[in-house]
Amino acid sequence: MELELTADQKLFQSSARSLLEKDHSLDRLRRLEPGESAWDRDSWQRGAELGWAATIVPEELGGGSVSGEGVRDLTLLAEELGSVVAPGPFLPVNVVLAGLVAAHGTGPDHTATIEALVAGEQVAAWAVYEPGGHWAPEAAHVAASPTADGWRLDGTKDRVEAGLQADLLLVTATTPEGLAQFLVPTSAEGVTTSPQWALDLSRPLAEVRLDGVVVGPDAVVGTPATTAEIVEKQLQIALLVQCAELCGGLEKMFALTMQWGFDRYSFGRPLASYQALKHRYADMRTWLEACHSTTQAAAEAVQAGSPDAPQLVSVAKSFVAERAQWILQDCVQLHGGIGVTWEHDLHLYLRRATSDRALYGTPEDHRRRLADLSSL
Amino acid sequence: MELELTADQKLFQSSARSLLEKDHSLDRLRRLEPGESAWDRDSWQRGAELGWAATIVPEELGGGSVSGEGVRDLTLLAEELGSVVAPGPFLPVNVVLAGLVAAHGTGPDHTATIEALVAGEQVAAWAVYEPGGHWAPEAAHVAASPTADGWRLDGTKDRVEAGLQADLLLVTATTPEGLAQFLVPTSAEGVTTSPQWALDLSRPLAEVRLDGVVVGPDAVVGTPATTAEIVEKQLQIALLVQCAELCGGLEKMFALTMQWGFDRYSFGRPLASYQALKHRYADMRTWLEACHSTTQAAAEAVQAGSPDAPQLVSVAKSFVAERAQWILQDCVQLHGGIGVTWEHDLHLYLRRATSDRALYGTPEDHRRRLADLSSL
Amino acid sequence: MTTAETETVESFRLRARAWLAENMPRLDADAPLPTLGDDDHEWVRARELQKLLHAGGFAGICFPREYGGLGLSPAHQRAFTEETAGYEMPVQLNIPTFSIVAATLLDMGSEEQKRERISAAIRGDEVLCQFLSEPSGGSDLAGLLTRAELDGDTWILNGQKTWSTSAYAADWGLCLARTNWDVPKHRGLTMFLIPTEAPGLHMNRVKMVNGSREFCEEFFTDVQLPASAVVGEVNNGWAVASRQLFHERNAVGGGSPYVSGIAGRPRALGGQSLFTVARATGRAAEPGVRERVGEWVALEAVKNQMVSRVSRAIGSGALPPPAASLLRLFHAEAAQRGTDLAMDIAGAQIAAGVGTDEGVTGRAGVSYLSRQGASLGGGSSEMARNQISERLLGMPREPAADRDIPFNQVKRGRV
Amino acid sequence: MTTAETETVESFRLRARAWLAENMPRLDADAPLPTLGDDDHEWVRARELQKLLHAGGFAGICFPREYGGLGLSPAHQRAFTEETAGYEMPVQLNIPTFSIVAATLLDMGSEEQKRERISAAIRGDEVLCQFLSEPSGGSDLAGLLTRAELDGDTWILNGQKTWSTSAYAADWGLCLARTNWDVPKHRGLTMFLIPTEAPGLHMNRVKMVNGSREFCEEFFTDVQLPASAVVGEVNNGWAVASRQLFHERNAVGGGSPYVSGIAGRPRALGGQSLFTVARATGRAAEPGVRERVGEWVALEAVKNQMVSRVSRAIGSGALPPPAASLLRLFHAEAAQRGTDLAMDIAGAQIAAGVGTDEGVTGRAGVSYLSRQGASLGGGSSEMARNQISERLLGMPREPAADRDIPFNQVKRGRV
Repeated sequence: MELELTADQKLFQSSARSLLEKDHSLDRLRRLEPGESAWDRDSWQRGAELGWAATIVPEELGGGSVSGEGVRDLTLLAEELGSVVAPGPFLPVNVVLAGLVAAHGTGPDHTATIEALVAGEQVAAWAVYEPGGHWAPEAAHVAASPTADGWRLDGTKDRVEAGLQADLLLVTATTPEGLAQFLVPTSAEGVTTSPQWALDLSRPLAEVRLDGVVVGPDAVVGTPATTAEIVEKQLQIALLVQCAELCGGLEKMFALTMQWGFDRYSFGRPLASYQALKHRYADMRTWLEACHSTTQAAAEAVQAGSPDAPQLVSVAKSFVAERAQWILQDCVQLHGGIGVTWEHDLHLYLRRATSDRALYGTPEDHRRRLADLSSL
Repeated sequence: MELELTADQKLFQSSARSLLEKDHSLDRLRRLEPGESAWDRDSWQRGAELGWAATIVPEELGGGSVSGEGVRDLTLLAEELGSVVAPGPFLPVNVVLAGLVAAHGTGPDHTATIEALVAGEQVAAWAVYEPGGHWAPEAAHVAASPTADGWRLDGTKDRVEAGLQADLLLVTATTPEGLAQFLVPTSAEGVTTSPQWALDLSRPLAEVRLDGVVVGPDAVVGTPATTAEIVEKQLQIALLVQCAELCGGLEKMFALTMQWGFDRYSFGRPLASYQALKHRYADMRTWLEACHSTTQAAAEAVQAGSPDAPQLVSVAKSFVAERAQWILQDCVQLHGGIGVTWEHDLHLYLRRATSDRALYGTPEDHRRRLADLSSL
Repeated sequence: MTTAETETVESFRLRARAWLAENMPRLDADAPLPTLGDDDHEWVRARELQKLLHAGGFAGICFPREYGGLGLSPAHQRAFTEETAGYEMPVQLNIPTFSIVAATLLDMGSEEQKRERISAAIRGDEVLCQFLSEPSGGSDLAGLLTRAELDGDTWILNGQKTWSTSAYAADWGLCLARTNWDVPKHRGLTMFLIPTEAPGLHMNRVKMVNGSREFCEEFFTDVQLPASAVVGEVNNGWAVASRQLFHERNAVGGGSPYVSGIAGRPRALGGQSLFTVARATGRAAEPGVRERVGEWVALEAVKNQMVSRVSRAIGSGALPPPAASLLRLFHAEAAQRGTDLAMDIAGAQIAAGVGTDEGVTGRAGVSYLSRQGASLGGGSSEMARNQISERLLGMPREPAADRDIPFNQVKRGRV
Repeated sequence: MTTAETETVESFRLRARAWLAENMPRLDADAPLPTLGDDDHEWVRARELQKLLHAGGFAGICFPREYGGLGLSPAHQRAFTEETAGYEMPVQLNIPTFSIVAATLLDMGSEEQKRERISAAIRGDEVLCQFLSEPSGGSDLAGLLTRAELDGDTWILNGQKTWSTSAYAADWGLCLARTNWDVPKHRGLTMFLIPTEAPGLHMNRVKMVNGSREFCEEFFTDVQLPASAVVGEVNNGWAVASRQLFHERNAVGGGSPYVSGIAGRPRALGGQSLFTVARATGRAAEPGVRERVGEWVALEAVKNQMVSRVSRAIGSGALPPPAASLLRLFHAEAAQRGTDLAMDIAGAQIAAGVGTDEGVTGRAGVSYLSRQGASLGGGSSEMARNQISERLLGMPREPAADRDIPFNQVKRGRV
């Protein structure tokens, strides 16, 4: 979390907090039946009305941010959402928006889609993973073949967050000229979305089959020459959202575990009086501060479009995702048996953290990327 | 260390201990001048007289062990030597003997060499590493070309323990038929040995250049068909000696650090009364027990020639070498600043452990070997 | 039975091998992994298998003959267990029935309790459990609040227990209750042997993060017990509980002589090995993945080697009984490192299953959620470290704010 | 100087850039790594460079003008430090001279001490050091045994100190001594400012495992000091020492405004980066090696990001001063992980050098020997964890057996 917020930012934050308190409860998440969705379109619409899909979109495209620095506001929101493991398409919609905004002016026009997403009238999802695959957006097996008047897409995607609920998919595909991205309506003929088991109860995933799906030339996002850069922007937003929501969740669970340490007695003394435990709290507090530091530094770099933004998002993701696990598992340990029961909140955060660790590059992936970026 | 020793073993152990007390001091090691050798031939000769090069050699070849189980006695000795970071060619001589004994009967006769090594009259070293190389004994760049009446060896070896002091080198080399091993006198024309900087003060290393070195057909150890198996036996002995000496050293340094914990006071209380430190002592004690367990299990498997001996020595090496570092660095931490001074004993053990970790396969190398052996 | 009459281990092993081949059902290695939380049929099956063992004369190998066992040595048990590889076995009965509850009754029970309960368990007629932990208790077992009061000859029990492993499948349980509040905590406890069907005992199964429902919580409301329900002496229940804890550490660590048969697939990894995970991800050829699988292979091996060494040492007196905590602590470390390695290997696939099924990598993810189970169940790793430093290494004990203080004056927390 | 007169950071930066380009010698990136333990010439050079800075008007940026500094803000200092990248700088003077000793004198010294010592240090005429730790002390600094007794107007000092960083190169040192044995330990201490050439002060350099000889030990035998040598008040030396410790944590963590210039190559790795180690082993293409290098890159970045955030937060009051321990603790963790990663990457080559030279991988091995230095120097990581849990998180303090007890009745250990 940023050390100081403006009055506008605080208002933005508290409006988000109120909506989340009204629309969302961890208990509901815990009691979801198989097949039941963790979120609905109405609730997302209410978030969009508060600007949840607007921060990184320029005003001329219907967006706008309270601080004038959209990425800062985005991470502020992500922290709020993460602190309650909020369901909803916040990450995929903003990632797709990052791509559409970055592509704006370089290929077919997607202004109408941007406006519909900002307003919450449409929901979009990034279809970038493929079954059995790891993080390698540049190596899509989904094929896009040029037709007389557009493209034909064939192949399968998976781990598509919000894919079941989305109106639009942003699909990475390999064309004869290299990687490209296509906006594909889920209602298009040949598109089959089906639910996929997900570790994170709050984030439904989908498998998507593309069977001779035909789209027009205006479905392309950007141009072959700019695709790599656009995908990089999308990745940066995905990683920032992940890191910020992890920070928000960690802050909450650390506070809960602190309180437990003071309230829980063993042998007539509070847990917080045992040096072996105190030292673990100290480590956790240190890692938490480090997580905030690196997330904030990455957000500043992305906001500024700084040349080291690719490095700094990888630094943040590789670090925060790893330490989130260390901290949360230690919170479980300090809670004792109750920490591994279904009724406790901790596993909801641990599910989110484990899922975040896995998606958009694991810490290992990002460490190798850091070596690449350092020209080792 | 084995849980129970026979009276003969105890005698064997105490004779080793007496000789080490007389011939060796950590302080001498600490004050070695550059270029000064950590050990001399006379002292090794005295060790050999106590059977230090005899345990794994059958009686008919001049060897013999007190328990009748040579590998057990070898590891018992290695623990004693390791507990005082003893210098000398114990590891290389026994490794070469393991090879010569394994090869006995399958190639040229080396009975005389075996006897000279057992008696301590000669010293041999295994020249298996090559400059810049990692653990890959099967991939020697040193070339052995057949000549009219023997072989011609060309290439360079390094990290040859006791190479400067040795009479004989057991050299791995690639022949047109694959890997083979050759016994090469260091006095042979074309052999140049030179000192190599070594982290372990007690174990001088050498670089060895082989420049058109000509040896007879009787220099071969074993046959091309048996070389892999012979090298495996040598490796098993090397790993066992390393693990056992690490156990001996760890036992000693853990005891020293325990005593420190009771004797050293901070804020009017002994260090051993602080829970955060007590818990680290508990971890160390646990790891130490685990190190003994796996070393002993590996020794039993090698002694029995069991089919899982290759696995079990890799299990032991990968585990003990890693935990030795954890334990020793924690011993340093518990000692405070004095633990990183030259005058303290800890670094002498840490040097040995770091060197042992590196040689004959790192933990990472042995983990990959375990995956290979498990047919993953 | 005198030494002269005892069958040699080798003879016993050969006889067992033949009998198993003829009588015991083979394990189906390809059977799908069981769904956690739904295991009633497994308990029915466990009783059937135990009856089969009993009929064949291979049940209760290390229990005395007078209580229905065979009176043989741990070496016989080890040989039998080795022979059972590949066969179905009633491994559910190992912990807590045989290795904790029956073992404790053997040490501390009345003649009647030993004769009735141990032999019924060996026959496959009864399953045993423990009612020890309480919601307010954590590591401080002796600080429990469940109370038993004498009304004439009858004990009246009130209170709440939790973390009772497989109590839902059990017939009898050992229950520790406070019978004197005016003395320091350890001196006012009594152990009772309670039928799980006793009126006033209400039981729920607790759902865990991985879906398992193996633990129960119990509510005791005016449960009536006869004087003969007391195990050991009144107000000396801590002595009984200490034996239980010792047997529990031993059992969880893998050093108990009352465990028969090889435990099923590793629980810590949701029943999957790292080989399975590595193959499922298609990354088995990556050196980094191979390194991690190798590390897991080594840790599992060291864990077993340590069990064998330490339990032998405790048996011979070379190490004192608290050394069982070494096994307890290392077990947790190895199990947790295993789940971490599985997560690393599963990589990007841990977040999702295959279709609506959790699949191999999703199961690795679910296992990761209960990673700390290994350092919480059977006493926390922190308590094991206290034990090792204080009991094995002789370091000063932690200052306890409840030592030598009447229990009704001890400070309690808010949770 | 009023706000109105203060030069803007950007203007200062541009002026510094121009001045540095014209006046400061460039760093030679290809210079061989210095041999540890032989650094006398570096101290001569540091004084020269400091004099150069002073002549150019860029010395003591955050120190007040009345004591010879520039009276500018931390932002000015940061800008200057950024501009010094690539130039030789007197970085040896950062710790302890400026960021600990001069900073403490500024907070607690007499007007005369401030005017004379701080300005002499800024001019490059004097180097300052600390005489704090004692051989028997460890983390318990206030339990020290060095004594000072008044003889008329003169203090007579006797005792022994150790771990005095670069005291051999210093002119003056802050020395904490016990002046009253009949009160609890913190209340009987007095801080003195001592010339290192004082008669009766004997100094040795301590050789470390990596060959470094940066620390000294000192023996004080009837060293005589005037009343004006006292810093702060008699028997209130702990207040002075506390400021020293605060400044030390800040400096070691990287949050001090009195540090000028970027510290040299990372000490923890013997001055080598992991890139160097990876290239030297010929393994830079291995994915596992690249992963480890990337992990190190990330840790170094996070460490710096954290310094910037936490020092800003302490400055603004968003975090209390003990938060400096967060930096201290993370610094140690990052440094130690760095040495571990270097060892992994060096692999089989860490055991040996090239010819009789230690080479890149041998140096990685030597660095590994002093791995714990990062969690011992400047207060142990354990003390940092105590600070964080007790001062930042408000957890109960450790029971101390010497609290409120006259020091001459406190129990002492055998070492």
